[in-house]
Amino acid sequence: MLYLRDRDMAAPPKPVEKVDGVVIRFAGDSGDGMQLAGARFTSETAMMGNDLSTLPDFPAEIRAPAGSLPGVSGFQIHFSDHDILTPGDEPNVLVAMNPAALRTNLRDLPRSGTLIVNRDAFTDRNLEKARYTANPLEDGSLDDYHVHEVPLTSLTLEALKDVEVTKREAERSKNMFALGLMSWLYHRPTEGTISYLEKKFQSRPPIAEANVLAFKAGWAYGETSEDFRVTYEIAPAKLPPGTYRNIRGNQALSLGLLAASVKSGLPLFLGAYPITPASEILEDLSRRKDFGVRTFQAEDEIAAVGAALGASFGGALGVCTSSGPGVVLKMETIGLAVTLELPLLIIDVQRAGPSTGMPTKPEQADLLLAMWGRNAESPVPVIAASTPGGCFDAAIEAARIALKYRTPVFLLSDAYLANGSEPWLIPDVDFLPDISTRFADAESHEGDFLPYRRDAETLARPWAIPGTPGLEHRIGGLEKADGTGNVSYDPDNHDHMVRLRAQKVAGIAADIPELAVDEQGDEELLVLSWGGTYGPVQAGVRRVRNDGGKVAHAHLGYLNPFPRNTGDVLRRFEKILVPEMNLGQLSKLVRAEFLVDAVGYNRVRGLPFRSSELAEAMKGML
Amino acid sequence: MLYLRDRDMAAPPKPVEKVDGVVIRFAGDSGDGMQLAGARFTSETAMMGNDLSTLPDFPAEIRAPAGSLPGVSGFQIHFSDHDILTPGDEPNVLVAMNPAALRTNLRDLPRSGTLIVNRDAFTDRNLEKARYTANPLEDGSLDDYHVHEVPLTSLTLEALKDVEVTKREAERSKNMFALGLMSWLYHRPTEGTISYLEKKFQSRPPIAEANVLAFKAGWAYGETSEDFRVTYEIAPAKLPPGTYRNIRGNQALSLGLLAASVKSGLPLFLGAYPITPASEILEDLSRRKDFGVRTFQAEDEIAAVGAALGASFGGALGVCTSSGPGVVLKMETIGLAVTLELPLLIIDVQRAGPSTGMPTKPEQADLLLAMWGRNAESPVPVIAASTPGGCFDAAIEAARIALKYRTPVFLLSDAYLANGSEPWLIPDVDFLPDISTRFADAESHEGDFLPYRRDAETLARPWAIPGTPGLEHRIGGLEKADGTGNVSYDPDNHDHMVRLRAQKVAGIAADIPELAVDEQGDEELLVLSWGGTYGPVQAGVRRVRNDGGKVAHAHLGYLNPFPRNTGDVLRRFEKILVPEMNLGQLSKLVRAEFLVDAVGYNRVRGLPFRSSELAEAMKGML
Amino acid sequence: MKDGNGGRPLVQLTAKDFKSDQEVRWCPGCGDYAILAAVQGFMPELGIARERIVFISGIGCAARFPYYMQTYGMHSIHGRAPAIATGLSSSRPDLSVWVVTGDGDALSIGGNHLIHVLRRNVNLKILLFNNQIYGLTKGQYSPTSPLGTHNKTTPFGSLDYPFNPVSLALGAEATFVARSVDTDRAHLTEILRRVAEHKGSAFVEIYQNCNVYNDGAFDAVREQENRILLQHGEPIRFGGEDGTVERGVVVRPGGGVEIVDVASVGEDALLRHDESAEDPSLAFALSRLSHTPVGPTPLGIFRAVERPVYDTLMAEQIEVTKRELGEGDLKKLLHAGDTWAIS
Amino acid sequence: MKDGNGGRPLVQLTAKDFKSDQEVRWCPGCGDYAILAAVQGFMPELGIARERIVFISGIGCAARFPYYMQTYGMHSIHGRAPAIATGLSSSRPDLSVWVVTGDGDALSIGGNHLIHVLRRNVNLKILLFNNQIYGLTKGQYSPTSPLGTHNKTTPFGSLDYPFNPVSLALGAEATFVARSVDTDRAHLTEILRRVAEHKGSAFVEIYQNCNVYNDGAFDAVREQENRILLQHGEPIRFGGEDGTVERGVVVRPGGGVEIVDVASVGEDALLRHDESAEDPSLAFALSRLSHTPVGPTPLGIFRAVERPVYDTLMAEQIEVTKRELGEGDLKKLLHAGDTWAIS
Ligand SMILES: Cc1ncc(C[n+]2csc(CCOP(=O)(O)OP(=O)(O)O)c2C)c(N)n1
Ligand SMILES: Cc1ncc(C[n+]2csc(CCOP(=O)(O)OP(=O)(O)O)c2C)c(N)n1
Ligand code: SF4
Ligand code: SF4
Ligand SMILES: [Mg+2]
Ligand SMILES: [Mg+2]
Repeated sequence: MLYLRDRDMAAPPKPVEKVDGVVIRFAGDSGDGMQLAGARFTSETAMMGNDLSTLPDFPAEIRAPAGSLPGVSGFQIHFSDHDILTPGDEPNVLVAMNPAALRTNLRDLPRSGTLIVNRDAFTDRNLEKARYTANPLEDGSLDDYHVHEVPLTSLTLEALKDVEVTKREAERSKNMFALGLMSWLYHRPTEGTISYLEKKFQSRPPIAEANVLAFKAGWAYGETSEDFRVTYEIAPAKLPPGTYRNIRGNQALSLGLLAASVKSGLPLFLGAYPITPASEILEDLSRRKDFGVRTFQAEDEIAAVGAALGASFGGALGVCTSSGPGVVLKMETIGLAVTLELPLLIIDVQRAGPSTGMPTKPEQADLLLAMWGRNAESPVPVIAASTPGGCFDAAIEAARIALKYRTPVFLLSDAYLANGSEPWLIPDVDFLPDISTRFADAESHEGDFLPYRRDAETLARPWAIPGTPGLEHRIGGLEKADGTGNVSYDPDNHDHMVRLRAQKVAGIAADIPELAVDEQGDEELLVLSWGGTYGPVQAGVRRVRNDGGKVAHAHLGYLNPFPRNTGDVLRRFEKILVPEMNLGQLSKLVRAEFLVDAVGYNRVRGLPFRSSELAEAMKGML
Repeated sequence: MLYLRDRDMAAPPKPVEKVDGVVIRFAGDSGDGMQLAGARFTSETAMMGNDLSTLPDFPAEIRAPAGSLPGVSGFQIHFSDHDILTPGDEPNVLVAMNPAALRTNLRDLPRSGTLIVNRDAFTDRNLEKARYTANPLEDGSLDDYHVHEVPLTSLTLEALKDVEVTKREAERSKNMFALGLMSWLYHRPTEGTISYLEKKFQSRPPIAEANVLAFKAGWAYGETSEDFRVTYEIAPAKLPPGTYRNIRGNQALSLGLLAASVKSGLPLFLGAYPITPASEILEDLSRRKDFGVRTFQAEDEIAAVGAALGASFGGALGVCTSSGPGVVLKMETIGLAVTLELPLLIIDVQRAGPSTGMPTKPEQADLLLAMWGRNAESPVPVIAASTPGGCFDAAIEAARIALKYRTPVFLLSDAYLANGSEPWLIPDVDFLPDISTRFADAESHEGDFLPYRRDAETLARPWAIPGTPGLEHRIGGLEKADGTGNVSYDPDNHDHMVRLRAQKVAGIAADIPELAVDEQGDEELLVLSWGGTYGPVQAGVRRVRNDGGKVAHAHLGYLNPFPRNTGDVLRRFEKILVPEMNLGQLSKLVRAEFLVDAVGYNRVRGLPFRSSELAEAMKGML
Repeated sequence: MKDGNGGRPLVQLTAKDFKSDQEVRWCPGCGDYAILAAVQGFMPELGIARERIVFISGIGCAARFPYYMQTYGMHSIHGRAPAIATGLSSSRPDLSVWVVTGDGDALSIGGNHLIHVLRRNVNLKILLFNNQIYGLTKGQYSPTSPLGTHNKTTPFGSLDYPFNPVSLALGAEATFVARSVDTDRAHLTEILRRVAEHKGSAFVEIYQNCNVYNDGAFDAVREQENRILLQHGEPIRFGGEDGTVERGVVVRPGGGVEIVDVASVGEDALLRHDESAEDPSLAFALSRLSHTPVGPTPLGIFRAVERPVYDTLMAEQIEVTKRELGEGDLKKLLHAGDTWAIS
Repeated sequence: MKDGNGGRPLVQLTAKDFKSDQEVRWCPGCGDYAILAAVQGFMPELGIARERIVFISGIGCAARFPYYMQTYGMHSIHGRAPAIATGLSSSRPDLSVWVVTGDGDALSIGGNHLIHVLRRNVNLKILLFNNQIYGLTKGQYSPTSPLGTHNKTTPFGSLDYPFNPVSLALGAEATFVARSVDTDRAHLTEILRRVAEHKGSAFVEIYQNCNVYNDGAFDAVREQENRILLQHGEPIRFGGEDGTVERGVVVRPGGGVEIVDVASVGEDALLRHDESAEDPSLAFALSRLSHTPVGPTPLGIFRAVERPVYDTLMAEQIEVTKRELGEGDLKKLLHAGDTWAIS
């Protein structure tokens, strides 16, 4: 405890440099606690009032052997004194806890970037596991970087030598040492982390003590070591006033579903089968029994959507959450929901494919699947979330459409939104949209009850739930006669019903906002994006503008139907660039619908776009 | 036997009128044997050398109560002295065996058409079942038609009074009476039917006798009754020389699969789960054990395609057959096949949807499903059969592409092709394409075996089947490293592989015929059709031309990739009309790909197009 | 049995009240008619208002059933009725939810949902119409068709050994398993009564004649001498009328049960049926007495035990949580965790 | 056991020959390692050339297995391995096809394929690694997790009663059903030997420790006193060492079996195990001795009987047809039925 200062750690004596933003990446073995370090750094940063954006990078699928290349886990945070849009194209600072982390992450660090490595981890065995033939700390290959070699492990052990923990436990605290050092370097507040650690390890006080001590030791190391000569200050960002929290997309989605349940007055029923990267929504909501949420971990995705549809039939807000390989299995049942005209939410947290693909990596290649992945003409509204926090609103909006129009609705998220985080202005519950709906009852209709008599405006059919006296009726997947809903093979009725179902969905265009364009008025190039690429695309647009380029930007959250002015917007521009993490799916849709020569910028790398590559692509079209 | 003449029934004494073509529809209760009567009339007509086209119309799903409207079963045949393309828009002659058959079919008979009714069936009870409030034979409502009221039942009973059959059995022969009458009226040869009946009822001679007698009695009735004053002669058509048989689409498809097996030298493995209208292919092929065919009736569609894929892995020609509601269930496995790059045929005999829809009715609305019904970028070649007989060639072609390019291939048929029939020039087995393929073996590669090293031309990977020494390897649905096929999360490899898979499919364009255009050279309007609408569309084109209109016609059998000249063809015309039995799926594809303003003619009635409506639509665009 | 009818005055309903206005469209002579009549006849006894009863089916001839019931109903998709019904039943414990399914629907494409519903003990009444054939698609063999069946897709005889639906259900942890026959109205009604009373999943295999594609498949069990009627607490014995030998069931020393002549072992040696045995082994052993019903075949209730019901547990967990943590407060939840204010 | 190796000279292989060049990537300490070692150690005994062996898996931690075997292999999609393997095995009876699957893969999403494979008796060797958890997706409960399990998706305790995989397999007409434990190499190897010998579907539940998400779930059965080792023809008894009471299994008079102290009933009263009993009732009864392995639990072979193998029947049917009708002649077939010539 000797050389550790206490309360006022926020005033270090070394020179301070002001910067407007930084991107830091923590990287280490899965067992090194990088996600925790990253999350804590994020919280500290949020409390500082910086704007921020984060992106974890999990190892694929299972825990690989310690020290191996596939076992590397990363966490990137971008924070600044102004509003930002992405977790950053590339880190300014890379913290590498072992050789494997260095090897897999170094390619992203620009020359002259800052590199902090745990020197103790560069043993022969670890170097070999990382497939290094020479020690990069010694062979000159890092000469272009600002390298700080810190003996993180031994310093941690030294700091904890009086604490009653095993050597292994002590070693495991080295992530907190690293966090302490980084916190010092960037003037992060420390109280939050200390009380977090004390609470987290409440039941094991020595562990709590070890972690707190390691954290403080890291801070002190920064202060005392010759190796670090300046610290950095990033002023708070000017964000709209209000109460904020940091939120990841999957969390926001879960909260949005809860809000939809509260605001519709309908109990939430979630049918799901675990699948990366969607499982977390099921996990989150399974804790929300206090909201009356029913979560059903089904035997497979077919049962999951089936149960959700059954719950909808009974008057619940039926939802199912999955990812591509699971979503394909649900399509037959979604087709049934189209014919039954019952509300249903299908949430697809997209991941890289085809087939099993790369389960932890993002992609936005399920758009056409959502549009057309069912037999015959089976139209379904499709909306997509654009930012981690936006997942909240997207969930409510998807529920609103499903309930009002009695239709299954697809909500597309992706692995990038799901796991990425950003500060989120917590909305006022009272101002959330009222999405309550009305069940049919004996009073709501004249004469015989016709389960397929439609509302003139929305074309929605009545939702008469079991338990309602006098409205007993039967529905099913055979073609329905208009009005009565009886089985019908009449050719003209079929044609009529096929069109009605299509019109109902198309008609939603009147009930959603117009497509907004971010423009000055004199641009020739429009960048049209959708879904989870909002941040990088808008950041790319700003880059181009900073360099004097003229580019307009429109972002689609509604994919089916498109906002009613979409055609007008597109036709106003000479050139249209559509960046997508697929081979051109939105491009296909707008080309077919509006006959505009939309050009794709397509990269399918299982990684979010970088704003720099997008800026290049835009410039290429100017 | 008295008033029945024997051998030379082909020379009736009544006046003969020559006509160039006729459309006859037999309609009766499901129990009335209309399909048999129709099939026999078809065989007789084929033997006469007329060109013909037929279309059965089954009642939906289950046997409805006798005499009821949903229980009506129909069979239409169009035959002529020239080549024809469709079973006819509307019948010239309607044979109605009961009031229900009259009620459901009369709307298709043009005024002044010929109507032959079984007067005996117009009892109060039957009229009621058909929801008639007055007897149409008496209330004047049929005055506009040429009505022949024939007491079919009682005449049949009378003719069979000496045969040792029950009254019910005797009554059931009335379809043969009707057939005899129609055979007389149109000069059909009778030997085939008589020997057919004798063979069919071989084990029950009295039944055979009853049927033959009823048939002859019907013929004799025509000859003797005052009611029929003329007979009709239709000269044989001038068809290309060769041996013909009458064939339905599903039969042709089964034979095509067998031919593909023989011509590839690979055993056929069919995994299928019964579903209308595809079940028949499974039924047909389950009889073909003499060809070494393995048919596996799976527990569901997922297992069916899984088993087919497993068989492909083992070196068989793996095929699965289904219809829309079953096809959607197969998509996850097809996605796996895309990643594994193994040959696989998926045959979708399309039916009306969405969901269960109208199982017995045709539609062509699974095109976009075939294209994009899988998670992520998962390209698959898609081809479509155009005529019943064409199903044979389509099956071989689908197999050729699957085997050569190691890819799943979609083959689209539909309920119209499946059940419709036409004369089929039996191909010479020796001239069928050789589609043999080569498995990898120790000799076929240098150095280490790389399961994802590609053929430079086709981009196909080697097909190394278990049992091959030295080539042991593992494949799976996680992204593969180019070359080695090992699991890879490398971003650039993923982008590369996504593009490679797309290129492989796109590259097939070089290996398929160009799109042919039926034109004079001065047309402004191109009609672009695909799949099962070939007949009606071409017939519509001929109608327009007969009326002096100028219209060109191109028909697509390859939907993905399109023939390489498709863009050039489309851009040569000012107007493009795309008739489809959906809401515009091919339209979407060509608009997106070629930015041409293709206009759809879309009817989704669960019925094949009529050439007259298509002709109208074309004229509307001239 | 779900009780009451939600406070509405209890009107005594009749079978006719449960007939919908839809024309019944099975083939004349189909066993489905008899089952429909039995169910409609039993329904008034349930004492539940029609609007609180729901019939859910998959696809098949049997699956048309809901159309004919004047209750709420859904004719869903092939094999998925148990899954859909799970969502309905577990979110609406106030309803009486019935599943009608066929041997293809339940045991072929829907097999997985069925076994999972049974292990979960979801509160569903499952009526499986077993006709050993795919009726609707016109006569392909099913997972209950006997080995060697010749039909449309097995012209040389089927190769796959059939399921015994009762054994399968017992292996899947079912709490209530019974068997009856389409035309035995009294027996079927008695089983329906017990089905309705059971809390949790009640599974009934009903032998149903498809006179078009598989006529007479169950003729053997229509004969008295082949009907082993299981009765709780009673010795298991059958036959003995019209000069046939009376036979009975005894436990085999090495495990399992077997059929013997009563005379040869004495009445006291006969096994007494215990449908409420915690251990399903006896029920399972009884299910093995006939694999396909061509000889002596047990009918009645193989097993009827209590186990917590999935739907109830789900409701309770919510109730308890609400009681302990209080009703969820959205505002509080949105503000949970680290927050900070910007002004 | 599939015999020979297609005429190639038989080289004596070793465990090492069955190791692929792929780095094994399970968590350190995972039970999967021990199973892999046992399988690789056993493979040379099979006497089949590596190229004629195929491992097919679904998705899950267990399902990575094929990557590590120097044989042909497919890491397919979740739950579908039995279906894919059916296609391969039935079209290539010359291969030895193994399925590796997890409790989620086999019993949750893949439950239907599994039970159908078993009833068909497809010639597959199915190794189910039961860790009572979804490992790969990081710790959700599975269909074998005990009731009340607390984990990621059941923070208040799970509500669904688990399957007993052995009971389920027996209810699905399996011909070979066994159980073993990851770390008991000798026992597991003995079972693998019998699996390989069995003609038809051989199903083995292998208790496998997931030390990350469900550590210690099978600790009880690692203790001698809880291991009821089933041995054909032998009385079923266990314990008795180190001062524990020796116990044994007897038939209960009313059906089923139960555990008793050997001393209290005498040795002669003990049930002799009969794995080859035609009737699966005894095997089923034994499977009920422990529902989840927290007390005395049977290990070994519950059932091993012969029944015609699907693949063999399929091949025979083709052979017989070809013999009777002659090899199919395409030309003849195309010309079958009514034809006519136009010249
Ligand atoms: C996904 C899907 N696959 C196949 C079918 C076709 N299909 C409809 S019913 C049926 C089988 C019906 O058999 P069963 O359940 O025994 O009912 P039954 O008609 O005998 O009463 C099949 C295969 C379908 N409707 N949907
Ligand atoms: C269609 C589909 N749904 C869900 C998943 C996600 N998933 C992968 S493995 C798995 C469960 C694995 O559990 P188990 O089979 O017990 O294997 P273990 O990892 O425990 O060995 C799940 C749900 C998937 N890959 N595909
Ligand atoms: S086909 Fe069989 S099961 Fe279906 S309605 Fe007819 S008789 Fe009944
Ligand atoms: S998560 Fe569990 S089952 Fe999976 S590799 Fe790790 S220890 Fe093994
Ligand atoms: Mg059936
Ligand atoms: Mg598991």
